[in-house]
Amino acid sequence: MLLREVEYAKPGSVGQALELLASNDGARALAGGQTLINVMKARAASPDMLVDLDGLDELRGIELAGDGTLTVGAMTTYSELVGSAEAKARPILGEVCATIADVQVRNRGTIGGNVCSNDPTNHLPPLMVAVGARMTIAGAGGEREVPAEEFFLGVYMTAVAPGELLTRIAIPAGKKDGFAAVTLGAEGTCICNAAASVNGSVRVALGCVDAVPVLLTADTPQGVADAVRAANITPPSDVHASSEYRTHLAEVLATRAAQEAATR
Amino acid sequence: MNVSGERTFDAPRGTVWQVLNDPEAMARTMPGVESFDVHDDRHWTANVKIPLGLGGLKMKIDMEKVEEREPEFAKLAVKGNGVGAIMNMETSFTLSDTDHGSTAMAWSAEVKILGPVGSMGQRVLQPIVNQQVQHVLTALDQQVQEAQGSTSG
Amino acid sequence: MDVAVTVNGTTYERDVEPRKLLIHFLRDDLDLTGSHVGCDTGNCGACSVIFDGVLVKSCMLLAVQANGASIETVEGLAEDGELTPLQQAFNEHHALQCGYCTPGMLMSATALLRENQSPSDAEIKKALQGNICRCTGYWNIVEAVKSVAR
Amino acid sequence: MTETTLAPAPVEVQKGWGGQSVRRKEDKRLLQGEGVFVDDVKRHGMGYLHFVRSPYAHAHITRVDVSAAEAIDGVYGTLTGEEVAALTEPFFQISSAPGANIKDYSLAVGKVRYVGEPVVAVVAETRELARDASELVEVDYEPLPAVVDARTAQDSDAAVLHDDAEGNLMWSGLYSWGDLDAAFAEADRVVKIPELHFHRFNSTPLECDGALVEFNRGVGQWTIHTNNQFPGFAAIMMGPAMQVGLDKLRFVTQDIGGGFGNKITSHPQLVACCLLARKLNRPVQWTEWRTDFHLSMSHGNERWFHDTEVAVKDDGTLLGFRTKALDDAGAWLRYEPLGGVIWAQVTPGMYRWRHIELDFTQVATNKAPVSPNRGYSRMQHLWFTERVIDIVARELDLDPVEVRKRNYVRAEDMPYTTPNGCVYDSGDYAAMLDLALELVGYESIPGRRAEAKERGRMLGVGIGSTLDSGTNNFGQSRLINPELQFSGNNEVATVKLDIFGEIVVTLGTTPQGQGHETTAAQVVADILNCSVDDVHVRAGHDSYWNSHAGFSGTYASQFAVTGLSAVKGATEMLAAEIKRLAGAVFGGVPEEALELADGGVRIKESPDAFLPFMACGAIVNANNAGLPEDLEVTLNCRYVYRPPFEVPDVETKTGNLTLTYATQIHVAVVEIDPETGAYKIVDYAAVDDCGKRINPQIVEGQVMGATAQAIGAAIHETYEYDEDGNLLTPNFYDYHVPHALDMPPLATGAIESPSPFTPLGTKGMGEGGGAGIHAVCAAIQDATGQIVTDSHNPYQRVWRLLQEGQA
Repeated sequence: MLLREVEYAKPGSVGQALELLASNDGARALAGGQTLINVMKARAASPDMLVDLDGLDELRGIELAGDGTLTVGAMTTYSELVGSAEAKARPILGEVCATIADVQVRNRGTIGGNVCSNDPTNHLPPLMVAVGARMTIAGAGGEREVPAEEFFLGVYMTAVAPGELLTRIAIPAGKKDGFAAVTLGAEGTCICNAAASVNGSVRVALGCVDAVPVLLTADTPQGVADAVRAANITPPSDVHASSEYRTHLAEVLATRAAQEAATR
Repeated sequence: MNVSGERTFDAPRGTVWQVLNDPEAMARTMPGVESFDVHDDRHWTANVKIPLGLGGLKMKIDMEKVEEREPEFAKLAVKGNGVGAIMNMETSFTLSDTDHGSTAMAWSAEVKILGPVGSMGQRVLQPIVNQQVQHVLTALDQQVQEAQGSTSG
Repeated sequence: MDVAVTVNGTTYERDVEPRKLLIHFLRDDLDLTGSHVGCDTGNCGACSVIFDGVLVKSCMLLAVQANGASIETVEGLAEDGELTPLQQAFNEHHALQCGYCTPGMLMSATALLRENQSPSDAEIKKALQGNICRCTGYWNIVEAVKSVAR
Repeated sequence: MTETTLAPAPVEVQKGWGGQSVRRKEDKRLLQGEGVFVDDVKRHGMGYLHFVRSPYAHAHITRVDVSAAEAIDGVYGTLTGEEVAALTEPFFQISSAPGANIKDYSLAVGKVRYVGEPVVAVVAETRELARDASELVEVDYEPLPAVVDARTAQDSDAAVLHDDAEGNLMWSGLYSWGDLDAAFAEADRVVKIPELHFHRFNSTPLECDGALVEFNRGVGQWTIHTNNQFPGFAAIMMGPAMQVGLDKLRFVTQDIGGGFGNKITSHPQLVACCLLARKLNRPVQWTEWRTDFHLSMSHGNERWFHDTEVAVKDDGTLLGFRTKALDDAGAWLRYEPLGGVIWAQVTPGMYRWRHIELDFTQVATNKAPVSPNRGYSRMQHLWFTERVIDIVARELDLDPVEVRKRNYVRAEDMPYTTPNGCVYDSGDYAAMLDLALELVGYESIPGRRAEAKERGRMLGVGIGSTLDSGTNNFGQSRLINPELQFSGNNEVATVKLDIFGEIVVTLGTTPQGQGHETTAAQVVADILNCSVDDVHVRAGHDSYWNSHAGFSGTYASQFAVTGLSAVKGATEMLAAEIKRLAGAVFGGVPEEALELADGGVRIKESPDAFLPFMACGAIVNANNAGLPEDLEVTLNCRYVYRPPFEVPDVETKTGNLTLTYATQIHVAVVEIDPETGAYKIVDYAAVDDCGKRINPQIVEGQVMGATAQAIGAAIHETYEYDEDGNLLTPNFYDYHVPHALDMPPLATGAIESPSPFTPLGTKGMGEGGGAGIHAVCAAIQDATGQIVTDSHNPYQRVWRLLQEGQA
């Protein structure tokens, strides 16, 4: 509660939003606010200005292209993804989003906010990496596309530079995906998670074990456990899990996610 | 929490030592430095805004060189004060020559973060600290290269 | 900043600081103290309101974001003191004890029943996941919601 | 989802309100957002208080500078520890030495002793501004090493929190009853348990603490609108500290958003509010936010049990035990060291062993102060006795059900006097266990175990029991400190017939969801032979009603005994007065010839001679000319209920420490995923016996709530500190409380063993959650085959248990 003083701006277009962000290095984009506002309550971060992206229709919406590619606007809420007929083209998206937090948060929280905050316990960073999503970033110099595995740079840090915005995420066609997590209570915060996608070989992205999702590949689901061991991860310890326990969970969950992916 | 590591610099020990003990050079290695004051050769103060995606964390950082054995060992006591966060760090490094002319630095730091940020962010502190450390080391490498260039050229 | 917000059919125009959370605006500026604050991390749901038809936690929105919005709070449920069937069911099934989480619980259940008039136990529990109750253990709350489902 | 052996929704009842699930009178306002909780109270010109809190677990305060904060527009003023030390006395200490010597003030003075401790208070025009200004308060600290593990708190090299106590030992006492040597000599086996740990958590009421304090300069009196649940205790702490008479402290509460004991010890914050209301000459409002609450308010007692030895026969007969209890009090003794004796209300648990020795030690650590939490101190001890049962059963390879039944206090033993002189009033534990087992389909367990195994899961079943001892004999405080002049207990109710015949009931209690307005009305309606709808029970508590006594409040499972007995007493006084009045009005008709009916009083033989309550009220209050001089009738009856207690014997530490013993037996069935250690409760039964139930639905509600809190504590809820004394679970993000999806299917059951010692046959209840914590531990032990030694078993710990099992 009780935020620090902050300016508020509600741009009418992505262009205006980019200008606001570029002209003030203390400005931060406000998406659904389901993470940022809480961090501001703790005064652990206090932007000088919030640029509210709510209502920018250019950033909303879910489109399914002929080749099966899904394009999801950054400001699309989890609830919209869960309810979307188009999104069923890649079923894992709706399935995972339906387990993020709770109804209220899903009604406000956005896919863009989830990946841009890149809290290591978030669901979507590993999922985006596993399914090979491509992120479109807009800036003064126009747009650029970054593959998900290069998008996440650190805790709360992504390829979206100051003065830039994530505008949409493209997810290629595919169905053989899996997601597994051990959470704090039923469908709660992830203690450790893993997303997998099978497309010939197996792509697995581990969450909660490092500042960014850890991408692994294996020829078969059976090979995933070895791949995790080979990766020599050294996850952080916290009150919910020691590094040792997380290392173990990563192996188990990666295997489960891969098996789920292979069997659909 | 304790973080430590080894790093090799492609420069003679003297150069590395000089960079590590030049406040101005050190300032350029620290993340988000907004101002930097040298009080004397043992005491420096920096105002930094550590860049975190959700907004920078402002801190006033006081550094004291508490121990020094030129040209191989130094220990710094670092106290950071920010709203909602207090950082106490003791860090030291040991330099040694490698057989092929470069310099090896063994470093370690004991970092403590107190206050709401320490409690709220405990899940992510370790990765964040690692991030910042990497930032410092890379910047340090640059400083050493520059110093190397200026001395050799 | 000037905001105009419609709450339970009444439009209020106020000048608010951008940093003010919607829940503080409702409780402190508009004196609508039915919605409560039970945490500071967006977990408890005691502040849940229906915002332009969508269930949200009013502690994770700024008051300025509500400019032009239409908000429903617990005060708007009963009409001239006549409890809604859901409110009556909470009473019949002893679905409240201290009553602090109840306003948020009622808003979440109301939102659920608008979308889904015959939810299963599982659907009810999932719909209430964002509302913490420390008194009842939720069993009676689920029973109450189920009793008004068709 | 929940089957229940109780009658569900109530039907329209005309007569015999007691025993019926009458719908709650409180609900209508609460369901419409019309309750009045403390943060809803506003006053003109009030200032908002924000506490500057310590970031250090242990440090000297070397400098405090509030000038920058006070310089801001809209900041009304500040309060520092130095001012507090000058304006108030340290709080009275319950403890004998060394704990008696510590100096506790409402703000840190000279030193901070836990992260989150209030250091300075800032009051400003808005909530946000008060927090802004608090960031400008400059405090310099000189950090000291922190003491976070009670087990090393007394080491010679451990830092000392309180120099006045010359060490971290706060209180210790040896309790020994029976003949331990004989017991161990007679034993076939001695089972040894090196260490057991009961973890730190609390009930996290959804509403945190708060107050709005007004100071009336003219009469020098404070009005404290608050949600403190034990104003009587707050008053005796605050009065002497502030050096004012208790009548200068008017406490007012209405609706309270849960308490569970956690809202008993807010007196330090209330003193700060009082001092500032006087200093700034304006109402001062304080709202405690969730993180503040977790950091600083009323954690449950963390307790270790070391070197436990149990004397048993091969057939599982328990003879006795000896153990060392080490209690972690945190930084201050705010209600402690009462935890050092409260446990003794249930010394033998539910079992017949007669030889018991417990060496109790309480130490200070650099963590938040502990204070009462639902099941206060008994929960820790009962968890211990239940752990002993299951560990003994495992060591002797006996069925835990059989060991329990063999050793339970039997129905025919009731009333049963424990080795330390407590009297278990009534109950049939074996029958309760059978019912609980039946509710989870106990005979089907072997089959379900096999079926789970096929799915790669481990299934286990566990039993937990608690005695919810209610109505304290405060004389037990003398076992802590013989100097204390407290004993017995009391509660007040006032029932009056108003001028228009309205029946008005005023309680001394501070309900937080227990439905006092409803159950009190049920008792009144039965005596006055009217409808509960005709009974108006005032909401909340107000010192100015003069309807409270020294021990008034809502805590220690006592309303059904103390509160309702006071209501019964006052209502019977009123009924007698109504008859005396009517007798006189009817021209000398004797009371026996009269009866109360249909909202009035009438002559049994000639019902037409009828005097409605309205007339009674009007005659006495407004139309009393001509009434007989000797007619002593006020129709405003105040009754003080006093339970039949003696002062305990300080030498032998024996005596009846509590009046009633409600009983809970819970059974949990868990299923573990051995690969991850994650588990879920797949079946659960809770059986309760609290004697006569005035309102079965409200009783069942308490059972359910306590069960949910137990499940949360067993699996997720813990106040975990790092080695520097930082709290790692400071809010609901990391301190996970169960939500709807976490709840297992629940079957509740009840039997009624009326208490022979209470006017209504009732027993206090509501604190039986401890049973569930143990049921989960026992189920994990059953599933994994590994001995469970901790009350808190998150997935990680279960995974480690399984690792140890393989090693």
